[in-house]
Amino acid sequence: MAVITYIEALRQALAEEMARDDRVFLLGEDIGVYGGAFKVTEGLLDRFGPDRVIDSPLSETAIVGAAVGAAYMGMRPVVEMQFIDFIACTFDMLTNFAAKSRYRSGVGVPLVVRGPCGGGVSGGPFHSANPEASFLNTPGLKIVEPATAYDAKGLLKAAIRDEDPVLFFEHKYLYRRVKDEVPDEDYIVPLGQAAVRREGRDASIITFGAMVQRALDAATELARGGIEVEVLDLRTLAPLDREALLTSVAKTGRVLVVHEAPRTGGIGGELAAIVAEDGFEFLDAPVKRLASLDTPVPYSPPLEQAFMPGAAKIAAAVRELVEY
Amino acid sequence: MAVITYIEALRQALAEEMARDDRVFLLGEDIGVYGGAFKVTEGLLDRFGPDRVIDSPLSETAIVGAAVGAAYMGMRPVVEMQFIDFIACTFDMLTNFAAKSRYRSGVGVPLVVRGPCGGGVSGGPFHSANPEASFLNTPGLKIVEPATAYDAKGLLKAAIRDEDPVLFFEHKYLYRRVKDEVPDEDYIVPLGQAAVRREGRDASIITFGAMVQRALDAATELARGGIEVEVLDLRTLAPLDREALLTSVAKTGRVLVVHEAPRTGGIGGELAAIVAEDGFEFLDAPVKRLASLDTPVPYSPPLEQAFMPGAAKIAAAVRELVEY
Amino acid sequence: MLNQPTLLELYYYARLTRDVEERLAILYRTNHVVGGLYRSLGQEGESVASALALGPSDIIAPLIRNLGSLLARGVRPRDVFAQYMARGLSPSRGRDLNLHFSHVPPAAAEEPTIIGPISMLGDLIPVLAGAVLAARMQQRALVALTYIGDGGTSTGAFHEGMNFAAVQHLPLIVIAEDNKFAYSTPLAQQMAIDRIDQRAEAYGVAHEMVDGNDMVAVYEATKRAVDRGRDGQGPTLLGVDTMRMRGHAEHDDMRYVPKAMLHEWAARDPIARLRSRLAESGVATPAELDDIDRQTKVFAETEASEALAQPMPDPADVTRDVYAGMTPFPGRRVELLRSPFREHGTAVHDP
Amino acid sequence: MLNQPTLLELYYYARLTRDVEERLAILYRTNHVVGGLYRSLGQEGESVASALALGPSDIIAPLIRNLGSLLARGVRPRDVFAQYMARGLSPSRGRDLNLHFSHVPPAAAEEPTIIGPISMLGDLIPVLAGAVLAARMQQRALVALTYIGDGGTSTGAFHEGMNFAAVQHLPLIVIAEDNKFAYSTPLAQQMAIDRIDQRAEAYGVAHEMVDGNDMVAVYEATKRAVDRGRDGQGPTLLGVDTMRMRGHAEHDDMRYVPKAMLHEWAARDPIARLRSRLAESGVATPAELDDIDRQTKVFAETEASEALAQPMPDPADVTRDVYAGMTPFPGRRVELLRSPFREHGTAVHDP
Ligand SMILES: Cc1ncc(C[n+]2csc(CCOP(=O)(O)OP(=O)(O)O)c2C)c(N)n1
Ligand SMILES: Cc1ncc(C[n+]2csc(CCOP(=O)(O)OP(=O)(O)O)c2C)c(N)n1
Ligand SMILES: [Mg+2]
Ligand SMILES: [Mg+2]
Repeated sequence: MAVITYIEALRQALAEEMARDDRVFLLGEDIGVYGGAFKVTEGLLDRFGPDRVIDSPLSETAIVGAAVGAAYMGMRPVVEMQFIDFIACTFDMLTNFAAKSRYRSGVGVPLVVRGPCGGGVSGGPFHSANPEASFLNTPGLKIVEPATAYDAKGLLKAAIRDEDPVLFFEHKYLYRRVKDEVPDEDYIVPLGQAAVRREGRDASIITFGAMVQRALDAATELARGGIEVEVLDLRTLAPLDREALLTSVAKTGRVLVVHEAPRTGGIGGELAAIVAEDGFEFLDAPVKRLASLDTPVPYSPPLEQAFMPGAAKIAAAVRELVEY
Repeated sequence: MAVITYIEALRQALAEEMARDDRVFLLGEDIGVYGGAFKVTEGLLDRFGPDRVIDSPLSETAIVGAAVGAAYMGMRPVVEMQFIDFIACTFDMLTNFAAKSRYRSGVGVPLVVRGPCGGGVSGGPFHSANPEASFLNTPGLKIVEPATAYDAKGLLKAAIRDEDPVLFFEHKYLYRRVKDEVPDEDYIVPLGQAAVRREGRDASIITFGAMVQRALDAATELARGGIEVEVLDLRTLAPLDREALLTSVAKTGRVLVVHEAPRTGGIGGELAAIVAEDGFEFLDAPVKRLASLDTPVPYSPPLEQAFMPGAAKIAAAVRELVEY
Repeated sequence: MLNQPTLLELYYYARLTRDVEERLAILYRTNHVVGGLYRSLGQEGESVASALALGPSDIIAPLIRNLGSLLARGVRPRDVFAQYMARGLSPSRGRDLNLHFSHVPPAAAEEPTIIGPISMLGDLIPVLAGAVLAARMQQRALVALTYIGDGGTSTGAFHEGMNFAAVQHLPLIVIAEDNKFAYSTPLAQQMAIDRIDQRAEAYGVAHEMVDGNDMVAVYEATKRAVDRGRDGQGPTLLGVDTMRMRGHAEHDDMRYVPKAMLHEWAARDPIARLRSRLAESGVATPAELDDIDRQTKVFAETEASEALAQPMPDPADVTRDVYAGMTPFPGRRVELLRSPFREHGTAVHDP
Repeated sequence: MLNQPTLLELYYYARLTRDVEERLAILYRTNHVVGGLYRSLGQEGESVASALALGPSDIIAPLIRNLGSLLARGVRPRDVFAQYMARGLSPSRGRDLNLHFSHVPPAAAEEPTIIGPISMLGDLIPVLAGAVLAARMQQRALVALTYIGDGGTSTGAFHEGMNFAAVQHLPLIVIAEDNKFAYSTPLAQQMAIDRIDQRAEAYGVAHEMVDGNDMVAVYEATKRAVDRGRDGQGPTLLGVDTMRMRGHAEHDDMRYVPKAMLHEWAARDPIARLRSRLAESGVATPAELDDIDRQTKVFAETEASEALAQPMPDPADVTRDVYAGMTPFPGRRVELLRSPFREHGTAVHDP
């Protein structure tokens, strides 16, 4: 076991999968010579050569489209979006060509589109996106967002081995801030399985990505006041681990959904709806959602802080829930 | 008062707004000489000339982008997507340029992007989309979908007069199938206000677009069995009329959300979440969602029928809800 | 000049294409077709001729008007009829329409790969670039052929895909079909250039313009592009000058098309032209050509009947195959006729 | 040859641009800049020269490296400093970064319209096409000028926007900046053509290539394009040959740039070149030019101080202005200096 950063975990996942399977190759802007804007792919060009680490023109539709075509031919492309915000430029190719292919024609499209998402680093309105909700209503796509280095590696490997198109959101706030233990041997974290990060009986926080740590911080704080919250890290956003979600609800009867994208139309709606439909009998209080404000992501630190959920806001929301 | 079709109502709205305000102009593929793939803009080229009814190249990003630029300069562009599915090709321009402009720079972008949405006519996976959920998590956008001719006209006029970007989804199934009375004088239907289409005490169906009629059909059927359902037509999907929603929930205590897009990640999540959070005390049963299946929209009639909610499925869902 | 079998093949598939479409038009009028019918009347030549210039395993991706390309690559008319009638055993199993279906054989199969289009025009260009990029990685000496309408060249996807193929020096051949209209939009409202192949200048891509209704010219030009691609000389944009002789779809009354234009182009019909050429040059006698005409008609008819006998899809199948884990349809691969003209051409039509 | 005031204006703004950036670099190193700093070192000339070729009300849309264009149009350095430091009174009120801000004066104001970029490269092209389409509808004889990097020309939005402008025959001038890299990607991996202006061939758009570090040449070429546009002759793509002399942003170590290239281009610095030219041709004495150098430095410094004194945004303002109904910021318009060089150049820097 070695302790590595989230970003190192991602790099290892790519390198190991490329070594394991020569159908895996990388495509993206500045991922080769430069090693990627965040250096996720650093060293991979030297190791695997320019045929498998392809520096592309500035063309999101072309690179995702090319990945679709390569996947048709049996390859396993992994595409980098320099920031995940740019996935908007290839929304059509992903939702229409990649996502619907298997259903329409029986041809699966095993590809991964990965890139840095999320805020908290003053990236402003175009470098801070959490776009999961915009893709959640497109059957055929899978969506993943790891919160730990262990998961970053294990989920990325699982995503690359998956037979379907996977959107892999790496929270840039975690790249160098999160470090944890990762096995030396090959492992994957299967898609579709949530993880209980902290056990509790009084309420459940359902979250993922960079919000997991904030939720855990809130939980620590709440524990001082005698409130024991369970923290569920979804890890995969599509398909959702309904069972884990409902198990936690059954246990605590109180649910707070937390995410970093704006509240309205966010994935919190889907989560709350599942609870309200299938966990209704367990509920002792309204299902609460805590998310970012319904605005674009503001750039200036005081604004961004006001915009996003943090540990204090999470703790306050849990208190309200418990006092209901 | 005249009885006109939904499509005629849209045409009248465009013509009247163009006559009223010479900042209003139309941009789209085949909207001029041909009058649009569905003939919504028929006759408008002759009446307003090629400077105000512009046949564009096959370029969704260019036409929405040009609309943004024209809006910056004080115009009121109305863009047609030949099918709303093609809005995917301009997702970036809408969500990043149009939606965020006012917040970032104080410059509002009054534009309308309108086009035929929805299924039920064997349009297949690329001509049947209901893309509201993909845009719902983008603050700055408004989303509208009329269910009647009266609303089609009044909402489109309101959308054109609105100071912000509005996505206007016209359900193609309704174009020539729906007919109702429309005043002779100028009127608008304000954005953001839902309408109770049928009063009831036993349960509320929350829906919009082509599902309104199916819900009403189900209600008629249920009334025979003594179940009185309320049918709420949202009309505007962003911003949502929370008050109307919660008022209905308070009255009936039982909620069925119905929409035509696939279930997972659909707008039903947001609606159910609002109810589960703010209407929790009124609830006598789980919040139910009925939507299309989690697949692309299949083309063949038996498949599409199995895919979509219809009156029978709605009635069955209400019965379950009432029997809870 | 091409050899006799190739010339006859060109003629055979062009005729077959027209006959299949004529049969589809009847099925459309009798409400058997579900949705719209998109014809290639007057343009069959360029589809057929370009597709026939490919090698046996080369990749092809048609648009919805390139029926001729598919037939020439061995797709059975039955499957096309079934697609248009939304039948349960159609290649897409009733999930998608007209020519929206794919065929991806194992690498060893020596069969063409077919990548079906989606409706979003332009998207095929980057996808095909990726397909042939993959083939190069796999050390398979394949070229890819796809099509784009005059309208389609205005999309961002076209641009990004062409540029990507150029930078990567990929053996991608794109036939840009100037058929004078994109739905109702004439070329001059689509682009401010006269020759569609000039789009290629932005990419440093080889290009030429050919008479799209001269099947031999299209065949030869495509062949040159194939050879260039196979030879490592990168992509080609091949403009073809042709005319869409029907509306965008069958419901379209074409009021925006000047009648004179239709008259002018009727005289340039690609099939009639090839026929005279074959007859005049002595490649085939009129009787032999008539014989082919009969064969294709019979073949189209038999195939239509077979499709008509197929059931509609079972609604219980609606949720299959969204993700890999779900029950897939067994035997979903499209069965290609190896060389339908030679193998089946006689077997099927000469009972 | 241009007249003396114009030549001095070119020099003044190029110097001011460099000084403002040098000051920004200090603010960056001292952690006053929030996020990245994107410099135009070595390219200031083309931004300034092209912007100065516009008429008073013409529309301009910079990218993040076109600081010079904004300063030349009258934007106050203070506002740029405030943007980079995410201050509450910056033009975007701390909501957006660097040069991402707009200024849309009433039509009667005789002031330039500034349309700020968003990060998604290429998007400005169709937006500017629409702006000038609107102006034409409004019978305002305006042209629009915007910029695109070598990287940016590979986007679909660029293609769609250029083609739209061409078909609509709009007076849109696009400066395509070949500065040799897009982040780390060299031109040859971005496009398979040598001259960036060749992109225009796909659209039937007039184009030429100029030495981007020759400010007079850029000014004159832009002027020609402006005249053509104003004259109803449609869009122009003006390629400028230049070099990004810093990393993509300040954090970038540029390991991918050959040292020799930097040496070569250092000798072609646009400001040094203009200075020699002015001195040699007797337009200004070295002492007069030194005087301008002093002025711009002082101006940059004063403006930076003013920005530094500004508060950070009030978190309570975070939800304003998402939709029209919400409380907007009062007085949000950017205040432009009418002709900062003449009006303020002396007033401000010659205390
Ligand atoms: C991206 C996109 N926008 C709009 C459409 C709607 N549409 C379908 S066919 C068509 C015209 C296509 O013209 P062209 O590319 O010239 O092909 P042709 O029909 O002439 O063969 C349009 C606008 C589409 N399919 N894709
Ligand atoms: C659509 C899009 N994709 C990716 C990026 C990320 N990105 C920011 S700047 C840049 C390089 C831009 O190069 P170029 O257009 O040549 O402009 P330059 O930086 O050289 O001025 C990239 C890839 C972006 N901003 N927009
Ligand atoms: Mg065409
Ligand atoms: Mg560059």
